[in-house]
Order: sequence, then structure tokens, then C-alpha cells
Amino acid sequence: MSAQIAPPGTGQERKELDRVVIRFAGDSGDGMQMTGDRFTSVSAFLGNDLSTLPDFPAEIRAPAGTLAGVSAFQIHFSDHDILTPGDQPGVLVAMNPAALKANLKDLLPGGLLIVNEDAFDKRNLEKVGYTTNPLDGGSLEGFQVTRIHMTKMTIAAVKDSTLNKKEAERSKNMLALGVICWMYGRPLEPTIAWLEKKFSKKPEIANATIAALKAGHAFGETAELAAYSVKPATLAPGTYRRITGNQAIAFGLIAASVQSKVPLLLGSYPITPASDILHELSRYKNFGVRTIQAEDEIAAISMAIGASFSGHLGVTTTSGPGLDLKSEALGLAVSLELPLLVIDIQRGGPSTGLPTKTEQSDLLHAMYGRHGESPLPIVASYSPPSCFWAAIEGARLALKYMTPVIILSDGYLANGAEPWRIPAVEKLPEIPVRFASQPNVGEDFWPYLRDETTLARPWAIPGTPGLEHRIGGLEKADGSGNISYDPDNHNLMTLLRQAKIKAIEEDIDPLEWDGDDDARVLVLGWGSTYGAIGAACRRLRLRGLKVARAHLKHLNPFPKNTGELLSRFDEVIIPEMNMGQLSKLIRAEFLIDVISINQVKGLPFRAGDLEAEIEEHL
Amino acid sequence: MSAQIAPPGTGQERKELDRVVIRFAGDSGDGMQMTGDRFTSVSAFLGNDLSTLPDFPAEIRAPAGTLAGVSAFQIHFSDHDILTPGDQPGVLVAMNPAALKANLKDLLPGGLLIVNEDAFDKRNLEKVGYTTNPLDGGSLEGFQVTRIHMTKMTIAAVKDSTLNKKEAERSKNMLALGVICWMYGRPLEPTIAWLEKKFSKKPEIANATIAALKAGHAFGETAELAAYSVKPATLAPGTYRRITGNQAIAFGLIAASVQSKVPLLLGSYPITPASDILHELSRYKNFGVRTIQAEDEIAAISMAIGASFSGHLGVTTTSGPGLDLKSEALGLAVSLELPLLVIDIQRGGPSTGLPTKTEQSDLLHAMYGRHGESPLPIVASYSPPSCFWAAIEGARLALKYMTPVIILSDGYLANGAEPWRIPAVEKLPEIPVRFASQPNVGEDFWPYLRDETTLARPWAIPGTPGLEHRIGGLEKADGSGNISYDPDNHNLMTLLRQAKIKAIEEDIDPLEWDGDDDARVLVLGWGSTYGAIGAACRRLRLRGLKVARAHLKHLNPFPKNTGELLSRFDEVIIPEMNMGQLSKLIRAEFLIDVISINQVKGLPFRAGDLEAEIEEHL
Amino acid sequence: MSELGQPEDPTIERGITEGPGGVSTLTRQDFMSDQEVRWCAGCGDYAILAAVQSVLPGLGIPREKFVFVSGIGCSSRFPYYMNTYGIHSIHGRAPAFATGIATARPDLNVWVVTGDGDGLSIGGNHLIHALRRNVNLKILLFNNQIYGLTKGQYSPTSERGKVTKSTPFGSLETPFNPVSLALAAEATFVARTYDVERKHLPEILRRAAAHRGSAFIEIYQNCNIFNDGAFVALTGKGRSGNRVYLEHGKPIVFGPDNSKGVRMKKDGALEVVNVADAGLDQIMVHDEHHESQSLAYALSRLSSGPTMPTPLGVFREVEKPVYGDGIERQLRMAAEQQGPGDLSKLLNSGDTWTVD
Amino acid sequence: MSELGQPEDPTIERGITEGPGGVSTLTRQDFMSDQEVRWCAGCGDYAILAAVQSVLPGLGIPREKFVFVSGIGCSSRFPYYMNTYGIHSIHGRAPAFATGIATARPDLNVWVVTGDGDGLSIGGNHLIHALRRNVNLKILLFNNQIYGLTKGQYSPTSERGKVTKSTPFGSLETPFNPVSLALAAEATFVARTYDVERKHLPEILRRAAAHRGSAFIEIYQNCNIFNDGAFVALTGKGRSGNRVYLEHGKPIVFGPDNSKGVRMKKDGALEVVNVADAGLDQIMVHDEHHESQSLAYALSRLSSGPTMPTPLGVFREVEKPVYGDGIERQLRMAAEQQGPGDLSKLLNSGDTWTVD
Ligand SMILES: Cc1ncc(C[n+]2csc(CCOP(=O)(O)OP(=O)(O)O)c2C)c(N)n1
Ligand SMILES: Cc1ncc(C[n+]2csc(CCOP(=O)(O)OP(=O)(O)O)c2C)c(N)n1
Ligand code: SF4
Ligand code: SF4
Ligand SMILES: [Mg+2]
Ligand SMILES: [Mg+2]
Repeated sequence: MSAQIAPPGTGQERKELDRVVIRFAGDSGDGMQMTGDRFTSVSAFLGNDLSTLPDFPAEIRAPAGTLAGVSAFQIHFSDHDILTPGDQPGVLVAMNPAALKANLKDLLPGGLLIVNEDAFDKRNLEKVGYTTNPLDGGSLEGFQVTRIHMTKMTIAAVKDSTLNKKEAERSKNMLALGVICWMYGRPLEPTIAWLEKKFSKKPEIANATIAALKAGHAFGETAELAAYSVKPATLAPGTYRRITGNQAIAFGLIAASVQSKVPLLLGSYPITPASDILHELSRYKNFGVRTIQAEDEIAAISMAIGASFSGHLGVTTTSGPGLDLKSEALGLAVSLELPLLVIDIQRGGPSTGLPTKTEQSDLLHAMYGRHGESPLPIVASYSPPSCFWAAIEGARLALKYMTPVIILSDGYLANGAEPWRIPAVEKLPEIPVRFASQPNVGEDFWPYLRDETTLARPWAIPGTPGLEHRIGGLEKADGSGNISYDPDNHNLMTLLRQAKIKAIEEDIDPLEWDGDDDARVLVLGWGSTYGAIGAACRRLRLRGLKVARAHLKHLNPFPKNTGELLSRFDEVIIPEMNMGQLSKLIRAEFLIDVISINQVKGLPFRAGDLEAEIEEHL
Repeated sequence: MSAQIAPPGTGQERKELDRVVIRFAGDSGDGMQMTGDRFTSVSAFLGNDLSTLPDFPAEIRAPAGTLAGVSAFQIHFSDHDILTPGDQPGVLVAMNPAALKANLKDLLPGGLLIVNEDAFDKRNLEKVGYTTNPLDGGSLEGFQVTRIHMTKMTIAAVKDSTLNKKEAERSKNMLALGVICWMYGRPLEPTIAWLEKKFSKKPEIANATIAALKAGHAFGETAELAAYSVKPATLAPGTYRRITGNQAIAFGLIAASVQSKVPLLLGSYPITPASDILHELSRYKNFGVRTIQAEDEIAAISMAIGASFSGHLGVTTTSGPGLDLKSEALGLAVSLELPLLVIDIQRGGPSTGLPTKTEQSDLLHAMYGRHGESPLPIVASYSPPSCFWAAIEGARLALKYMTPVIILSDGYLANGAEPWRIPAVEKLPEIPVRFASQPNVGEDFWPYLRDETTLARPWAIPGTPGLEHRIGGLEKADGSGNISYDPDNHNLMTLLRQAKIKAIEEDIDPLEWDGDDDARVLVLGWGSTYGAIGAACRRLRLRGLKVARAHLKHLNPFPKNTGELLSRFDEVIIPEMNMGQLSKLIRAEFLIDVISINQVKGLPFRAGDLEAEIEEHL
Repeated sequence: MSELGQPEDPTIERGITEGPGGVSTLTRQDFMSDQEVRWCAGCGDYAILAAVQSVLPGLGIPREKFVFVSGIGCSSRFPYYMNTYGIHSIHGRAPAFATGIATARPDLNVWVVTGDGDGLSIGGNHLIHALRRNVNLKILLFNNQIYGLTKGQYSPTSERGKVTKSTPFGSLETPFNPVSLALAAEATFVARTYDVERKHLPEILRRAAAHRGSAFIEIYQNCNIFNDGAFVALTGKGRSGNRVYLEHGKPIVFGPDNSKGVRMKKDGALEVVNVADAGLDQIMVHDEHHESQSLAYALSRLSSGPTMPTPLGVFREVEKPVYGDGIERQLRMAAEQQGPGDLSKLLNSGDTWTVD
Repeated sequence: MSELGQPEDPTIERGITEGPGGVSTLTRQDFMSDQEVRWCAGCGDYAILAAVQSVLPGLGIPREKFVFVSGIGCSSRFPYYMNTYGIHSIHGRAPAFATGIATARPDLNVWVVTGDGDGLSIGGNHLIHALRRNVNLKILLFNNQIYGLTKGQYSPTSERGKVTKSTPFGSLETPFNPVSLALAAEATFVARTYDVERKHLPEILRRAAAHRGSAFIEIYQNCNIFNDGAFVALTGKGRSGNRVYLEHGKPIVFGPDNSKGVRMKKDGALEVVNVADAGLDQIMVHDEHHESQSLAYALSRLSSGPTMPTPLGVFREVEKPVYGDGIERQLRMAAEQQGPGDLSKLLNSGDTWTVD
């Protein structure tokens, strides 16, 4: 692990670091998400690799200054490729006592602590149970503390504006950003341009924020604060942008629609942390994307299925509680054999649980959460950009095999951002789709006459003369699709539905692995643990330990080589943010006594913790 | 296997059989269920052991005389204890061509076929695609055919009544019953008494049905039809009644309420094959049983949870599609840690599937069909009478451990009937329940301060002064139950919820097995395959083959000795009416390469088929 | 990309197509599927099926443009018997499936068939939301005041006190009035008729078909097995005196020789009077299109059940923006203003940087 | 067994009990829980919470008899702040949970707190069914015309054309009128008020508490973060002219010096007139208890949104059998007629036979 913390240089001669983790923390009203986002943007602009972790309070704005109201944003940026938003920040910006109290335990020993000392008044201290001011006394001795009168300086910086004091004060996050930009040698121009655009209709505010930003930067220089630099990372050539997981899903869906020439209809009901996909997709009406905010999750999936029946790619997005509600209609989609995407952004459960936190605990629900035998493919994204791939892959399978597909993402991927090398449209996979246009049995049309290779049934859509047909949730006769109560037919249809999904293993990428050829131990993951597992394995290998790793992107069916690959290793370790759900599937399928590493904290694994846990088994 | 088919005796000197399987088959309007039920009743009255399989068309009355409209009732009765309703009937009563066509394939070679030849007219034959009358020609040569003018004889028998011809004709099922009663030496009196009571307000009908019954009996005697007898079985001493699974569940719930002194509230939405539990429970208002027909399944479970919160035993009954809908609220119940019974009468899936047929395909859904980590106990009944036990056991666990419990039954158990030795009320288990009445932390009441042994939280109900508290689906702080977003607390609560359910393994009966001490192979089952597996194993052992069997009544957690028991055998075979759901659980838990025998036909296994399949592995 | 920036159909045309033999020659037979009709003999559903099959050929719409969507229930078997596109979906959700279809494809003619349990018990919410949105659906609610398919439990329209399998001591619930509920859900077309009304039912179906937007029709339907005679006071022979036929612009009169009429009292409540006593000018004139739906609502309250003088016909018909059309318009406007979607431009939007 | 044939409580009494310090001495403080209130500063929810906490002590009901049930939403955090029994349940289902509680325990005083999304979007069906059944619940619908908790999507009460996160081009849906819908759902008590109405809100709460059966109150509530000022035309300073206070038995007048009034036109629709021009005797007199709910319904249609003269107060209050009481009565009757439940008799019912 490269050191984040080092003696600082001066403005002229900045001390070079290879990676830095900064956490911005303040009250929900302090604009920390925006601050972090801007810092991320300028770092991307400089060519650093980066990964971010927004962490905001559950659901409701808590009273100002309380612990419940603390909102934080962590960014990890570097001169080499990185995999996680960082375990522990080396720099903590704390805008008030609550932010300090909630985050100090994570700051690396010796780390930089930058505080807005104006906020450390009696009232704020009391709100979080500080009886004395922690800035005084020795409790912060292990850190490099920089106290700044951020509020006062901000008010002073914007004193020429017509904003009142309270309004003026709001820009203190930009002052903090200015300070940090100076310390890490980031230019102000991109941020200034952004502010000008964002507040183009409110020039007073544009001016105030820019003034505060500049004041912070100037202060850093004047006060000769520690100065560092982080060189660009050597990323693969190409055009990059930052992207969050939810944005990547939205883009992926649109790409799938364009590539398949099948229009998109999203039926969705808002729920954290999935709502942003709905928000994002509602904007792209010029792509012919129809979005319906349904009355509930059941209606949402039903609308999507209705759209699929009539020739659209029906999509529905949700999180755990909503997935529960979709179970019955999803079972119908299995029976109807229509293409459908159900996108589940997992969050902490059970029940309402921890709505803004991340978890991987819906895997078994996705596999088995319907009555009856109702298999369907499951695809999981593993990084914010990979959500683009997951959406396209899910759509490809749904359209080719005429089946609902569940795509699993989670709260961490949904909100976290990483640089994304934008793919060339020409390189995107083709998704050929043919609607049925002719009777297929003499004069008749049989909606369940399957394609011999894919076992998919034909997709005949309303408006096509001669292909009128009725389908429903009652068991259908193989071929004709008429209602059938025949026992043997039911058995056959059950087998066919299973065989169709199982056969997809032939049509997906084999499970890849990397690491030491002679490793005894394989670390197997799925979903958003990708970065943390990767970082942990990298560190272990840098230390000379032998380890291999593989990451499942298809959870049902598993890639065909999975069993064979796993059997090459003496031990298989599966870290999951749940109580061992993939472990259960692997054990049942391959009878391997896997080792589970489980954490159910609403937070991603720390690479360091994983490193230690894996090491125990090497 | 004892022979069902033998040369008949005469009325005076009846040929003795040890067991008989009769199937009554006719149009939905022909009253076959009632006929079968009455024959069952009188056979029970004679002390035979018995088992029944009603098999009626899905949902809607189909047009008279069509294949879709055929309704059948099979009864197996014997002089020894039996386990199934019989694989293949030795006697088929066919009231019309459709009934013949639909059922003939099941009749044992050489079996007795009794037909109402009046119904074999041109129209009826055409309706089912017979171009010639099968009663003529040689197609029935392999059977002992008895043609009876049932319709005409019935009309003649009731000619003195004021009923018109169509009404009169309706009694032909009683004529058929009379014939069969004569053939198997059953007295008419119990049926006559029953008819008198049932039609006490319609004496015309009472008289007509009785006249038809007697006419049938007289015809049997006069025509010297084959005559048999089946001696009483030597059942354990006690008072017996017949009971269906659904009735047994209703009785079990009432018993649990009485034994725990906790009143019952059922929230339910009608669905086949679960509705009868609602119907049954709505009748017992004098037990203080409250039943609400809710607007849907979500409301039904929510009402039950509301009742549990306020000190009742909340129950909800449903089948697969309804279970899907209950997922979200069930997850809330896991989080609230309130006692609740969810009773799922499984039917053919996926989706609407085969609504009147049986299946075991909701097991994994019951285990995992909720988002987040939300474990709960699962209990499964295995015979109609055992549904009584399952309801009491489920209630015991729910009340003792403050947890929702899923009870799995299925369509076969729900509607099938068997003799039940009525337990003495004094012998029923006590279910001690204590509501909290005092603060438990100084002056405060902490709703999540757990009992050290059971890990159950206290149950404090509205109306109790000083224990006011609020609970909800957000993660709760261990102990106080206040909302907590703390990562470590979430991890701890997840572990506690899991540990509480797991620990129940200490409090349930160990898995029992029977069979040969030196058997290599264990046949493991759960649910309604009990009878068929038992019969198959019995036959194998009668043939000198070594086999053992065990039947799981608790599916989560498994009895503590399960792993140890399974490991004693070289092979474990699991027959299931699904694609291998228990197999998956056993494989994942114990890493045993079990052999699955799967059948998804909407019908129970035939003991003979199982016998053959198991034999392949002996 | 089409004009709407919407990907074009991979293989087939979406526009209006000619049905088998051309639209104009469609007959009732063309709308009969090859599936055996499986309701009980004597069930009111037969008459409704026949009426629908007789009306559709006259609408000038090709057969392949029709979609019938249902939930679960006896009534919900309807789509199987129609030789059109159709979905027999899950219990209560038909309006939502249909919303997806009608929104994806405003060119289709989408009909929903539902029951009093399917549409008002489990599915009540989807029904009122579809009506509120004014989705282009024709919704037929077969009200037999009972759960038929599950063999006879009371439904949300069953009368208080009803003894059924699930209420052996009598139901304790006030029934919904489906017409009142539809009006309160802001429906733009609300009507009522009954199964064996040979002329009225087809007429109301035609009126509904002509309405662009949600059309809601409550159809009293006799379940002769589990709730026989529920509507006999209204639909029975010699009971025409209870049928209050609403006709736009006409005074609301009924009974023998139209001797009875509906009058609005000073306090705004409605009452039944003898026309002769009250004078024809005192009788309310029906206005389907009145700006306020209070009047239609008042009419819906005239009888508290089909055992008293009960209005039949169109309670209300007004034009309002249609949901799917609105979406279509937004798509078109977006494509006009922003140009048709360009995937490469989309992916490259926002802050980008290049690494060489 | 108790008189009802109902198993008795294992350990504690169920009857009315005295609250801490006895009922009569309860104060507002007694109803404040120890949990920090977590709404945005300036949110209308604070005022409603304060009003409820001020009203409950005066009802003469011990604290432990209150249960507050909510779904999910900002408003649904309400129970956490009440020092009573409470459930913060799942989205939209609060009326169903509350139905279970009120039916199991008719002795309890059960309040439902819900939002316009919780109660009218996902939960619309449970709401109308609870009202139809006349379950003994006090239902407070906090209508802020937005989804607050999920950060600003439109709701079923948002006005057409509303631009929100999920409708960047404007919503295409006609909003529900919650009062109309409640009336059409056969509610026995329907009222409307707003968050910062210091005197009216508590008064309406008291009226609801006094009503046995379902009491539905729509409370306009300002969400100052995502929908600030939605009700300002009604609730703002100097806007009292739009507030039409309904008072039983009084003419419906409002505006400066009560110069405006509501008149029923000949065709039954309502209109706003100048009292001076029309004459006071032409002005409608409000009748909460009128046999017909058409009048209350007409009043609910007076304004199509809170931007015009809008009625506040009790639209309707009538007595009807209460669901839970009906069940209780059936239990009592069954126990009287059949005798209290005897388990052994039950198990031994039907045809039995004995094997020795
Ligand atoms: C989720 C679900 N719950 C319950 C059922 C069982 N069910 C099928 S139809 C029905 C009610 C039918 O009543 P209605 O809608 O009035 O139709 P009818 O049969 O009277 O035409 C019920 C409860 C089901 N199929 N699915
Ligand atoms: C099943 C489910 N779907 C969606 C959500 C997300 N969700 C929580 S509250 C809410 C809507 C809140 O709006 P409203 O009821 O108006 O309450 P407000 O926050 O405005 O008070 C939504 C969509 C959820 N928690 N559960
Ligand atoms: S049960 Fe009733 S509604 Fe169903 S088909 Fe039979 S008569 Fe019709
Ligand atoms: S978001 Fe709106 S409704 Fe929610 S607490 Fe804040 S102001 Fe109140
Ligand atoms: Mg019905
Ligand atoms: Mg709201």
C-alpha cells in the first residue's frame, strides 16, 4: 500500500503523492455531496484515476448540527489505477463538530484534519455531546490539525454581494473546496465554469460561490498550507467521463434500445437508491424512451410486461422492498416468456432496513423469490461503469431468450462514481431482434413453438395481422400455448423453462481469473465487492503471497467453466456483504466447502480488512 | 403389494380383499365429490383405514360432458394401515364418456369398469371425440365392464316424486353409490341418515336421493354383481374422525389459541386451495376467532401483523401467488419480531399455473423469498391429519421465539382426507405466553431486550401502561429498539436474528428414521410425499430390499441431528414434487451429493413409480 | 431512427394494417377464438361475450389492433374467447398491464375485462389510477357481487349482511358503488348496463369504444351459481319499472309510461317523484358533458343497490388529455427540440477528458 | 374463557387502565417521545405533530390506549415522536395494519398517519377499503402534493403539468381529490384542514376523535424543501379570502366580511356568488349529516385545487355500524347461542367412530 501521508511540500515545490483519500464531511445542509463531486470532477479532469463513496443520512434531513444529519463524501484519487474509494481517509474536512465526531475514528493516524472552527460553538458542541471543544485540549494530537475560520472568511469574501448573512454563509463549502484545491494543486477554472453555468440565473449566488472558492484557494497559498501533487494516472487511451452506477444503467438501457431497435418503456416507482435511474431515463425522451411513474411497484412491473407484450423492451427499476412486491408479476413474466428487465439496486435489509446503505442480500431472493419453479437469468454489475455492460447484457439475454432477467446492482455502485472509458458506439454488441410476422404452423400461429437453438418462443406483437393470440399465467400446452392441465405437459413445460435458462451458460463469457498460477486459494466474488477484493488481492500479491481471484458477473446460470475452475483450487473464499448467499449457491451446485467472509454493515468492505481475513487462509 | 383385483364372490359369500382403490369420475355437475365423500364416510364407519384424492377441474365449471369438466374422487380403503390414496384404481365408475376417456388409462388391467351407459349417446361421445361408442367394440376388453342404465333407473326410482325429469336425474350419483355399496358390502344407513339431514328442508330431494341409493343397492343384489368385502383395519384404539388437511389446520389453530390463551385473528384473501381454512375458521366465532376477508393478500398479512402487535396470534392463509404478495410484509414481521403464522397451501406454479393441483415448489421461496437477510422457521405438514400438528407447532415456535413462521401444506393435503385419531385435549402441548407488564431497564421499557435463552424480545401490548413503544422496519438498536444506522449494530442485529432462528434446532424433535439398520440408502422426504415414500419403501422392504427413510417436518432450521443422520448412509435420495428444492438446501448445508427424484405434474407421486425409481439406486 | 427518435421496429410495420379480409368485412365470427367457452351454463358472461363480439366488427378497426387484458376470475377468462391479442394476467393488475400496452402503443385498441373482486378488491388501486390518468382503455367491470371463480365469497360490491362461505354470520361491510368510485377517480367516461340487455349493452360498448381515454362500464352480471338473481329486481321480467335509462339532453324519467322522474331537491339531493304530480319541467335533464361531475355523482347515489330504481346508461362523458397521447407528444417535442437521440453524443455528454 | 369465548389474556388486564398519573392529568409532554424529531426545519409536519400532542391529553383516554400506525414517508415518521404505542410499517399499508389492530382490539384508539404518496399512490386501495368498512380509525393524510422522503417526485395529488425529478417535461396526470375519493369510498367522517391552522386543526382532530368509525382528514402540509408554497394561495397571509370554512347548519359564506357564498345552481352544480347580490337565503346551508352524500361531494368539487376558494372543515359526519364492533357482536352472539368454545367438542364433531 502506498503512503497517503507524507511531509508536505510548499506551493512551489509540491510533495508528490501517488494516491490520496479525502473525506468531506458536514451537515446535510452544508453541500458536501456537491463539494465532493466538484473535487472529483477536477481530479478526473487532471487525469487521476478515482473512485468515490457518497454516504448520506437515511432519508430525512435531520436537525442541523446533529450526528444524524452528517453527510459525507469520500474520494480516492491517484496516479495509478485504483479499485476502491479507499478504506480510511488521509484527509478529513469537518465542517462542524458533528462531522468531526462521526468521522474522526476513520481518519488515518497522522492524517490531515481540516476544520471549520467557526462551527465549534457551544450550541453545536452540545448537540453532539462534546462537553469541551475537541479543537482545544489534546484529543486531536495524533493528527495534523488545520483550523480555519471558514464561516467568517466566507462572509468576508462575499461581503460585496446583496446576499444576507445566512445566504452568504452557504458558500463556505466552496471555501473549503478552494483550500483543498490549493493543497492538492487542482486548478479552479473548471469549478468556476461549472458554478457560472449552474447559477447562470442567479448571478449573485454564482459570484458568491466563486468568491468563496477563490478566497479558500488564496488562503491556502497565503497561510502556506501543506502542498501536494498527484500525477495523472496512466489510463488506457480513450475519452473518459465519470459515471455513477445508476447513470451507467440508464445509458446502458438506452444503448440496448438503440442496438436492438426495440423501444424502451420503463415502469417504475421511486425508491432509494434506485430512483435516479427513473429520473435519468425520463430526460431522454428524444430516444423514444417512455417512462411511467406507476402507482406502486406491482403496477410498475405490470406496465413493463404490458409494454413487452406489445413490442417494447419493458424495464422496471427498484430496490429490495419493491422487488418483494414484484414477485408475483415476475412469475407471470416467466410463464409468459416475454423479455423484461428487473433492475434491483440492493440496500440494507430486512424490511426498510438501512435505505441509503449498501448490501448484497437480495441474491437468493432474486434466484428463488417466486412461488413455483420459475427460473430466470441473473446478471450483476460490479463497478459503477460496469452497470452499462450489465444493462446491455441483461437486455441481450432477455431479447434473445424471451425471458425476464434480473440485474443486481447496489447502493454503493448506484451512487459511487468512477472514470469510464466511453465505448465507441460501433463497438457495442449488436442485439438482433425479429418479431414474428408469419403463421408458424400451417395457417396458425403457435406462440409457444420454440426456436430449436435458444428454446425461445416467437415474439408476435399486436398489430401483426394473423398472429392474434392469447397468453396468460395458467400452464400452457407446449407449442400451441393453449391452457393445458395435462400432468405430463406441465412436467415438460417445467423442464423446458429450466432448460432454456440453463442453456444460456453456453452463450456467456466463461469465468475468468487472475493471480498466481500456483495459488492454492481462489477468492471468488460477485457484485460491488469487485474493487475491494481486487485491492486486497493486489496487496497480498505485492507482499509475495499467492492468491487468485475470480468475479462472477452471471449468477444464473453460472458460466459453464465455473465448477471446473473452482475445483482447481484447494480453497475458495467468498467475501459477501450478506450472510453467505453466493456461498449457498456454490455449495449446493458444486459441493465445495467454501469459506465465507461476511459483513453486513451497510458499507463496502475495506480492502485492508479483506486483506487480513484472506491472509488467514493462505 | 396386495392384490386389489380378484374373482368376485356373491352377496352371501363375499370375496375378501385387503384393499381397494375406487375412482368415481363424472361431469362437474354429477356430484362425484359428494359421492366419494359419502363412500369414504361409510368406509371410515366400518373401520377401514383410508386415504382420498379429490381431483377436480381448475376453477371454472366447463361445459357439461367435456373432458375439461371431468371431476374425480379416488378412495383407497383397506384392512391395514395405508399411506396413499392409491396409484391406480382397481375400480372405475365412469358417469359419462368424458369421464371414461379421461380416466381409463389409469385403471388397472383387469380392473372393474362401471359405466352409466345412458350417458353414452351420440352428443356426449362427439364432445370428447369418440367416433364409435367404446362400450361396443373391443377396446375395453382388458377390463371387467359393467354397463348400467343409471339415468333411466334413477328416473324410474324417483318417479313418484314431484321432481321433474332433469331434477330427478340428478340423483344418479346416489344410484351409483348404491351399486358400489352393494359390491363392497357397505351399509346404506349412514348415507340415508346423512341425506335426510342434509336435505331436511327439501324432503323431495331427500326422498329422491334415498330412493336412488336404494335402487342402486337393489340392482347390485338382483343383478348379482361382483361382491367383495374389506375387513376393518386394526387401527390404534381411540376415537377417530376423517379430516382434510385444511380442516386440520383450522382445528390446530383453534387449539393453539386455546392452549396459549392468545386469541386468534385470521386475515386472509380467498385463493384455491387455501380458501377453506378461511371458511372453516369463520364459523368458530364462539372461540373468539376473528376472521377478516381482506382486500388482498398484502392487507391480509398486514392485518394479521397488526393483530399480533396488539396481543393476538395473527394468522394469514394463502397459496403461492398470495405468498409472493406477502413477501414485503413478512420481511417487516421478521424485523418487528412479532409472532405470526403464514400458511401456504402450495399449488402448481409458476404464476397461476395449475391452481387446483398440488406441488411442493414454494420451499425455496419460503426460505429466501424476501429481500435482505430475513430468516424464519418453516414447518411442513405431511399428511392431512398432521396439519393439526403443524398449526400447533408453528404457533408454539412463533409465540415462544417472537417470530413469523411459515407453515407449508399443499393442495393434496388440503383436500385429501384420512382417518384421524382425535387427540385428548389434555394431551395437547401447553403453549405458555407471557405479555410484558413491567419496564425492563429502570423506568424504561426496551422492546428489543432479548430473553437470554430464546433470544426472543418481550411482547408488550397496547393497553399496558408504561410500556408504550414504537417499532418499525428501519434497523433497530440492539436492546432499545430505537432507529439505528450504526454499521456495527446492523451487523449485530443481523447475526442475532439469524442466531435466534438457528437456535430453534435445540427445541424441535430430532429427525427420526425407520427401515433397515444396515440400509445403504436413505430416502429423505418432506411434506405430502410422506405417504408415497412410505408406501414405496414398505413395498421395497417387503421384497427384501434394504432401505431406510426419514421425513423432515422442520425445514428451517433442520433438526440438529440431520447432518449426522444423513452421513450414516451411502446414498440419500430425495423425491420431491418440484425440481429439487430440498435437495438444494441439503446439498448447500451438508455437502452431500443427494440423488433427486423430481416430478412436477400437479399430482402426488405414485408409490409404484417411486418404488421403481428408488430401486434403481439400491 | 423514426421521427420520434424512437428505434424503428426491427422487422415489421406498426401502422394500421388491414385485418384478415380487410377491416370492413369483419364479422362476429372473426372475433371468436377456437377455445371452448368454459363458463357455467346460464352465466351472464356469455351474453357479454356475445355483445362484445357483435360490436367489434362494426368499429372499423382491424382485428390485430385489439388487445384484451384481464386479471383473474371467471370474467377474466374473457380474452381466451376473443380472437384478438390478449393477456390473461394476474389477479387485480389488468389495468396496469393495459396501461403499459396503451402507453407503449397508442395505436392499439385496448380493452380491460375485470370482475368486482379483481377490479375492486385486490385491484381497486390500479383501477382508480388508470382512470385518473385517463389511459386509453375500455374497462368492463363484470359486477356479479360475488367471487365466482373461488366459489362464492362475498365481494366489495356484495350487500351488507350477505351470508357467504367466508361470512357465515353475514358480511359487515358497506359495498362500494363502482360508478361513484369511478367518478371520484376523475374518470372521463362512466356508464352502467347489464348482461342481458340486448340493445343497451352493445350501444354502451360502442359509446365506450368511441371515447378516447378511459371508459369505465359497470356491467351487472348474473352469477347463477353463487349469487343467482342478484339483479332480478332490475333486470327481471316485469321489472323494467326500476330501470332508469339515462339519455343525454333528456329528462330523467322511467317506470310505466315514463310516469316517474328524478327531481333535484332544494338541498341538492335527488328524489324520485311522479312526473304528473311534479310537472315535467321539474324533472332533471341529463347532461353527460356537464363541467361539474357532481350531478353524475348524485345520480350514482340515487339507488344504494340494484334493488331500487337504478340509473343505467352513460353517467358522464367528457374529453380530457389522454395519458399515452401526452407521452407521445412529449417524445415528439423532445425529438424536435433536441434532435433525435444520438447514442454517441449521449455517452460523451457531461465532463469528458481524453487520455492519449 | 371469557364471556366472548375468547381466551383470556395470559398475564395482564385488557380493560381501561389509568395512564401514568391518571388520565385526567395527562399533558402534552406525556405524548412527546424521547426521540429527536427529524424533519427539515420549517416542515409543516411539526405543526401537525404539535397539534396532535396538544389534543390527545384532553380526550380522557389513557395514553397506553393509543396506537399510531404509519407507512413510509416523511410524514410516516410521526409515530416515533409520539409517546404511545406505534408501528412504522411499510409503504402504503398502514390502514391494513391499523385494521388488524382496531379489529383485534376495539378498546384501542388507533390513528393512522399517511402521506399523499403513501396513502393515495401505493396505499390507495387499503385506504378506500378501510373507509368502506368503517373501521374505527382516525386517518390523517398529510398532503404535501409531493414525495418528500424520496426527494421530490410528483404524487397523485400533484397538479397536472408539474415539473419534478421524474417529470422533467411536466406531469401528465389529473390529481386525485382526496375528499371526493373518501366520500366515494363511503367514508363516514371526512374533513379537510391545514398544517398551520392553529385553531381549526386541533378542533378537527377533536371532532375526528369523537367519531366512532373511520374518520378521514386531509391535511394540507407544506413541504418547504420540495414543494414550498403549494398551499400559499389558501394558507398564506392575506389569503384568508380563499378559505371556505364549513360549519354545520350555517350558510356557506367566506371572504372579506363573509361577502361571498356558495350557491347551488338549478342544475345542481355549485357556484360562488356575492352574498349581497344573491341574497343570504340563496346560500347553501351546510349539513354534515345529510342522508345523501351528494352535497358533501359537490362541495368537494368546488375547487379543483388549493388555489381557489376551497372548503375546510367537516364535509360529512354520519353514524354507521363500525367494522370491529360488528365482529365483536358476532363473537358475542356466537358464544351466547353456541356456548363458549369447547375444544374437545370441536375436535370430536362430525362423524366419529371408535376403535377399541
Ligand atoms: C394473488 C391472487 N389472489 C387470489 C387469487 C384467487 N382468486 C382468483 S379470482 C378471485 C376473485 C374472483 O372474483 P371476481 O373478480 O368478482 O370475478 P368473478 O369470478 O366473480 O367473475 C380470487 C380471489 C388469485 N388468483 N391470485
Ligand atoms: C415498497 C416501497 N416502495 C417505495 C418506497 C420509497 N418511498 C418511501 S416514502 C415514498 C413516498 C413518500 O411520499 P408521501 O407518502 O407523500 O410522504 P412524504 O414524504 O411526502 O411525507 C416512497 C416512494 C418504499 N419505502 N417502499
Ligand atoms: S361461477 Fe358464476 S360467474 Fe363463474 S362462470 Fe359460473 S355462473 Fe359465471
Ligand atoms: S422533505 Fe418536505 S415533507 Fe419531508 S421533512 Fe423535509 S420539508 Fe417536510
Ligand atoms: Mg365477481
Ligand atoms: Mg407527500
